[in-house]
Amino acid sequence: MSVLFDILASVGMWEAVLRIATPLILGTLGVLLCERVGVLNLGIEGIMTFGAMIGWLTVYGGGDLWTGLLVAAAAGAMFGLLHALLTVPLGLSQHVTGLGITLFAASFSYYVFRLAVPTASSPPTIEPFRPLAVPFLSDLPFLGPVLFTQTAPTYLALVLVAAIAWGLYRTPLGLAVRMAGENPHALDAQGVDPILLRIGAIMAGSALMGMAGAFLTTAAFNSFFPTMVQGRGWICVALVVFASWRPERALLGALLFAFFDAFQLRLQTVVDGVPYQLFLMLPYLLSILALVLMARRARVPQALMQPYRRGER
Amino acid sequence: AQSPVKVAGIHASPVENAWNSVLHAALLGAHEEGVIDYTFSEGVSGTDYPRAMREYAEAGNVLIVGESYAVEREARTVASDYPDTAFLMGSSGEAAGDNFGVFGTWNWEAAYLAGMLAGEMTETGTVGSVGAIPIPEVNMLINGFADGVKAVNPDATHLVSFIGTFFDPPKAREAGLAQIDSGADILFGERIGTADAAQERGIKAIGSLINYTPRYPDTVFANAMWYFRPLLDTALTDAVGGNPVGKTYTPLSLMEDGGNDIVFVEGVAPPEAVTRMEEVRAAIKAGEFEVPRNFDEPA
Amino acid sequence: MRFERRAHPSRALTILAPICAILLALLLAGGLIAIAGANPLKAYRLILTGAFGSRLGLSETLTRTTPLILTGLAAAVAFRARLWNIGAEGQFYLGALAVPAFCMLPLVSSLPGPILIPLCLMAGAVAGMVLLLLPLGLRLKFGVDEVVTTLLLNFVAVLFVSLMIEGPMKDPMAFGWPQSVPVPDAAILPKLMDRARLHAGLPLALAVAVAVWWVQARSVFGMRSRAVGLNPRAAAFAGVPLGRTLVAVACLSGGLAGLAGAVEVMGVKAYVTTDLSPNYGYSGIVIAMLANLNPLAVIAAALFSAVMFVGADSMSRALSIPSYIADVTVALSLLTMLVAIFLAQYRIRR
Amino acid sequence: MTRVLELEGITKRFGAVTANDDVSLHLERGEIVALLGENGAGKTTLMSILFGHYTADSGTVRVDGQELPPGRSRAAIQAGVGMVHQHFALAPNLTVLDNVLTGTEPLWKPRSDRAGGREKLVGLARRFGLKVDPDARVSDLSVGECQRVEILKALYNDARILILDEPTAVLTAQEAEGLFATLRQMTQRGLSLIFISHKLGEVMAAADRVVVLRHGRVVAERRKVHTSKEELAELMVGRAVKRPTRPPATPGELLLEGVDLHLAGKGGASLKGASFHLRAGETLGIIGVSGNGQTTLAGLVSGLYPPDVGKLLIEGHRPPRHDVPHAIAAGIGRIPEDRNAEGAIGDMTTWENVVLERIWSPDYSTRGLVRRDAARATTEAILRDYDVRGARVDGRIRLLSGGNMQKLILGRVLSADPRIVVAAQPSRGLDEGAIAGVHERLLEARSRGAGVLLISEDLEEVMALSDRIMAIVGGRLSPAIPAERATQQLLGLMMAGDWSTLDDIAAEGVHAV
Ligand SMILES: Nc1ncnc2c1ncn2[C@@H]1O[C@H](COP(=O)(O)OP(=O)(O)OP(=O)(O)O)[C@@H](O)[C@H]1O
Ligand SMILES: Nc1ncnc2c1ncn2[C@@H]1O[C@H](COP(=O)(O)OP(=O)(O)OP(=O)(O)O)[C@@H](O)[C@H]1O
Ligand SMILES: [Mg+2]
Ligand SMILES: [Mg+2]
Repeated sequence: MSVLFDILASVGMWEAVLRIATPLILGTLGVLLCERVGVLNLGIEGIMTFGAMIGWLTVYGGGDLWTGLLVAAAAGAMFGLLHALLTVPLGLSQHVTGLGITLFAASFSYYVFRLAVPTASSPPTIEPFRPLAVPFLSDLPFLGPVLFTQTAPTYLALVLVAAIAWGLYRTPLGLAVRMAGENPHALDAQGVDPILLRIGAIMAGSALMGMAGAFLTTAAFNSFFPTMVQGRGWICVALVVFASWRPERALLGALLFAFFDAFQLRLQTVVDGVPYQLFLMLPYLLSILALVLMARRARVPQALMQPYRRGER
Repeated sequence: AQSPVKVAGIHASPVENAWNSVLHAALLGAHEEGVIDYTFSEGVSGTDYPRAMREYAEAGNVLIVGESYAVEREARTVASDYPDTAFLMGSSGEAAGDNFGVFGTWNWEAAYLAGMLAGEMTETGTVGSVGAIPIPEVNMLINGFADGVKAVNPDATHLVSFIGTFFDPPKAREAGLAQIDSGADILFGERIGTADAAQERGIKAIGSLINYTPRYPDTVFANAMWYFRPLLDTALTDAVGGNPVGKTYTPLSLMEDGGNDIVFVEGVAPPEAVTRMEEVRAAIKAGEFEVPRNFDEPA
Repeated sequence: MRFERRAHPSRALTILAPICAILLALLLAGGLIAIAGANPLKAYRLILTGAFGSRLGLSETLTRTTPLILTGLAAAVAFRARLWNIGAEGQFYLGALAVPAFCMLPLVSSLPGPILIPLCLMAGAVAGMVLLLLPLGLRLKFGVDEVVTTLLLNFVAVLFVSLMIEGPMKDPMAFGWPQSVPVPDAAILPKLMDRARLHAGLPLALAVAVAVWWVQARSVFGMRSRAVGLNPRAAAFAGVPLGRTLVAVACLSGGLAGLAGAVEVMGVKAYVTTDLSPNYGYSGIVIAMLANLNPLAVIAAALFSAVMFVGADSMSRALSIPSYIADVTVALSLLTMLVAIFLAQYRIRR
Repeated sequence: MTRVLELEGITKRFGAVTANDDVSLHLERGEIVALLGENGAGKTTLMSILFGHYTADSGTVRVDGQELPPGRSRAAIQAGVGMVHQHFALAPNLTVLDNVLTGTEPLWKPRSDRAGGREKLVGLARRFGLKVDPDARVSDLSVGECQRVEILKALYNDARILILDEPTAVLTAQEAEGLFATLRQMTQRGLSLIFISHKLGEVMAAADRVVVLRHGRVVAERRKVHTSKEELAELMVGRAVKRPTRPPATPGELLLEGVDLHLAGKGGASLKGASFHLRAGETLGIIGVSGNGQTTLAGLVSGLYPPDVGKLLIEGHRPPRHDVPHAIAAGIGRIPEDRNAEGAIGDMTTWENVVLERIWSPDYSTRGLVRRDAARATTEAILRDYDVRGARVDGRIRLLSGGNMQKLILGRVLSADPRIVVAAQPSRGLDEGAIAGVHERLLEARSRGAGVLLISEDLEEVMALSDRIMAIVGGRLSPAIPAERATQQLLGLMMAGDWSTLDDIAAEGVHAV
């Protein structure tokens, strides 16, 4: 028992929670934006991979860290555009297009990486984002090191949660976004083009996915290697449902998931005789459990996965 | 001189993975020296591995280097289908036929020596190891490290985490951080990523297989190195010379034969610790001391 | 600009569009190949010869087609009923694991092949079913979206496989490497060619595809599952039992994915590891969609995907360019193919 | 008077169909124009073009003399055109205020002015007598309230020209009356209106001028004072239509009896102790304001869900199981309330749609396999006997018009010779000709000896077809009155829940039989 308490009381544990959560926050916000306009984006896993690669490569090639993040976001937006063009005006199956983009973006990332960095016998590294202590706040006991000595992109992710929540609930654009996911016909009838809006939101969401990937290579770690996204994108897709498509709950979900992940890593070091796979399964199983508990309350965007073609019936 | 020998490498992981990078570097070295003509595939999944072997065999490669851990049975079938091609495979099994040679990754002696340094350096009395999957060769390495620690510091605590995969540096890093939070002040990084945790928290770390010191100059003070070139050269000589390659090349991994060794930064470990370690090192090289081989999963 | 569904898609277009798609994909891939410094024309030739040009290439292509047909069918039957089974990957693994697990039962391994093989295939199918029935149950009972649960269960399934092959099912003879006990020789599917991997799973998969097509097209179940997918409310009004129909669909879909795993392990590898499937489950989804959810067309789509992969993979080795080009080529051709199929069905209006 | 709107020479083709053929139309300030036409005549298409939702192949739209750019809803809205769509364009998960505010402010404004918006909305609602709660979620509203929200949406955009596409299709008579009163009031405030309707009564009551479309062309234009219902019906269909009249009933044995039925609402209102009986050869009409349980009652009798309490007896017996196949096997034929959502699967073939609900029967399947030839033969007969146009046996029925879809459903149900017919809103949204056809078929079934349970919100229809009439209020059924006694006023009282005088009338009815 006291062992568990020690883990829970350690600053390192909670600091890790926020760090592990950051790409999940960004990715979940990305999926959320897409689904809020009614489009499932299973391309996230591949887009994150590409973001991780291109963000890193930009810095490796001499760009600064923020440029790397920006390039990753732009690349994400381009994949988002591809997904959007296929699923919105063409109305192709969103599952399949998303999976297709994941297959493409991931393998394309590895290919580009290998061409750009041909003979790496140990993964070449960059100087990543360093933790940034917020003046004064970082001196707070416990909270200081946990909350206020993170890397800059983590702060950015937290700000984005607030910004997107504000955007969705307080601005005309956010209202239009929500309407696009609920009933694009209504939006069209009010003179806003749902097609353009959907494309835009998917690009924005995918940009966030790209950044989520870049966080892995420019802040959480300092090099890129194939398969490094390791299913984090899929987790984001689940978290959005868990979050009932609300940004503030997405934050909560990402933190919760990160908590399990950080906790199981630490638990492994102190609990003997339990196969590690059980620990690794834990976050997934708990996610499913959370979905079951949330399902009744979740309010699915009504037009999710429904293509909108003007004038077709 | 003679024209280079056609050699193919098949890497199940990307060549960044430390283990593969040792092979890859040795092969590239030989390629640049004009000894071999090297082509390779990386990230080859278990399903594709036998096909890659067959294709390289049909393409006329004299020697095919790789790892058959995940495809032991099929790899041997392929070798028997292509008797004129020599195969040198990282494997936990036995050699097969005339053309299927195997080798193990036995740098546990070097790990033991690194453990001796760590055991004397730890202030908290806790050290940690982050491993991939508890397979024999990984177990042996981590046990070697633990034995080294215990040899000089019987009361030390040794934490072990497995990340469940062979290549996920951020995960290894998180596992390392978790161990630091549990009191470890020296980490043995069987997996890449561990040293990043140590670097972040300002503690020391030990690398494995390759030399991590240039990458983490102030963090990694010792490395349990493994060298592939002796293995490659021997197998190449056998293959070209028409000798059967179907044998176990693992002994060339031993420290005695220059297959593994410790590389460490002077002035980090206390001089007496280094002296004691050097004594054991010399004893191993002289064949006077044998580091225990323990393939069991470390507790 | 808007798209209008063609009342009668022309036959010429239906054939021409996919060909254009392949050409476009190859053109794009050619650009990437050229960037790597190789000659695209040579690469194209190598893709063809790699996939068909030799006994090895041909047998490898067909070997890879086999599981793809089955996972493609798994997705096709589920999607028909709007059961979004994204979990074929996990079902594949459990199906594969079920075979050695079943063979570990007392007495089983002493059964003769003709009895043992069908039993093993069934064991695999049942395992796949079980894994899909779970998320279906959550959907029916709690309204949990199965896209997400099936996706997450893929990870759980692979970890479960990992747990088993490092635990109770670990092969004691595998030098500690995490792999399952091997399937007994009696349960290994016969080879169709010597010195190659091609096995009896291929004719089996073809037969299954025909059978699934027949069931879909001719049976009451097929009609009901389609009705449930197209308009669940109207189906309920017509007295189609939604829950029962979906359960049956899930059994078929999960069963097919599980069968794919069983066939792969019995035909190719003989034991289970956690890298048994290079995304066969996920590819199945795309293949099903390429086939427009038609079980017979799934065969062609699976073959197409296998040709692209095996050909491009072999080409990358021959040209010494990064082997990831194989996956890139497959993914590109899938995307262009999706668009082509769409454009064959719609016309562009201003 | 000033012309606020002019459509000139509008032509629009969809593939081979010419939906609008050189249509011209104008609207004066403060005028109400009714647009009339059969199903598929091109009314919705014309209005969609005016609203910028579709782009015309040729022709122009002018508002206040200014030509509108084609295909831009935004421009139409800004010019003061508001449209209430045939199928509501509302988001059920959002609030009324959200629905109204969407798209009304510049998208990139950093903060939307909800307080101001609410004020304006509440003000409009008060001024035009359209009461709604701005914070209610649309999914919690009744159809009537949704209709009001739609109108408010248009008014919020400062619409001066309002287009209503079949605004009363789903409203009860009272709601419709209220709506037209509101619309009248609006014209006095300078609004001009075009509304589309199939109900000639309300056209005659509300419109100043009537424009009739047939096959995409304007075939007539009349001032209201110069025309009559009969003339309009004939202009629309191109021939004289007359709804059939009901011959006297000869009620036979008891076919269907509901005893104290309770059922928690399945997405609709609950039943709380409904009892009724239905005899052979008679039609029992059930009227009521929507949201009082008629959908639940229809679903229960159709076999979709069993009652929580109470029993449903078919010819005196309880079927072994309460589900759809047993209901059908026991002789119940079911005409669903919503033909597109419940009655048909648009992407399945005609024959599949015909036999799906009987696929369990040996007529259409043996050992789990579909008997396609038998199914096709039945379908062919139905297409022929029920004059279903535009359908092929092997074609998908997605593109079938409402009237033909209803004919197909009638054929599917009636060709099996059911003892009991449950008809829920059988003529909703249909044009005059189609309605006459439906009524004829239902009367035919009755004279053949079937019992017809007619659940409808259309009083005229119920009075025309029923032998006895009950009202459903709050999940309970009123006593039945004989149709001869039914007057608009009495039915109004019944639907309002005032049943005090009914027992006497019902008692008389018993004597009369
Ligand atoms: N999006 C569309 N695509 C193809 N054809 C269409 C489309 N919309 C309408 N049509 C065609 O245009 C014609 C007119 O349809 P419209 O919806 O305008 O009729 P309507 O008069 O509104 O009928 P109703 O009274 O039933 O609402 C129909 O025959 C139909 O075939
Ligand atoms: N997308 C379309 N393409 C071609 N023809 C269509 C299309 N939609 C409808 N039609 C045709 O339009 C005609 C009328 O259709 P429409 O949908 O307007 O009927 P409706 O009576 O208005 O239906 P509802 O009662 O649902 O309003 C039919 O002949 C139908 O075949
Ligand atoms: Mg209309
Ligand atoms: Mg209509």
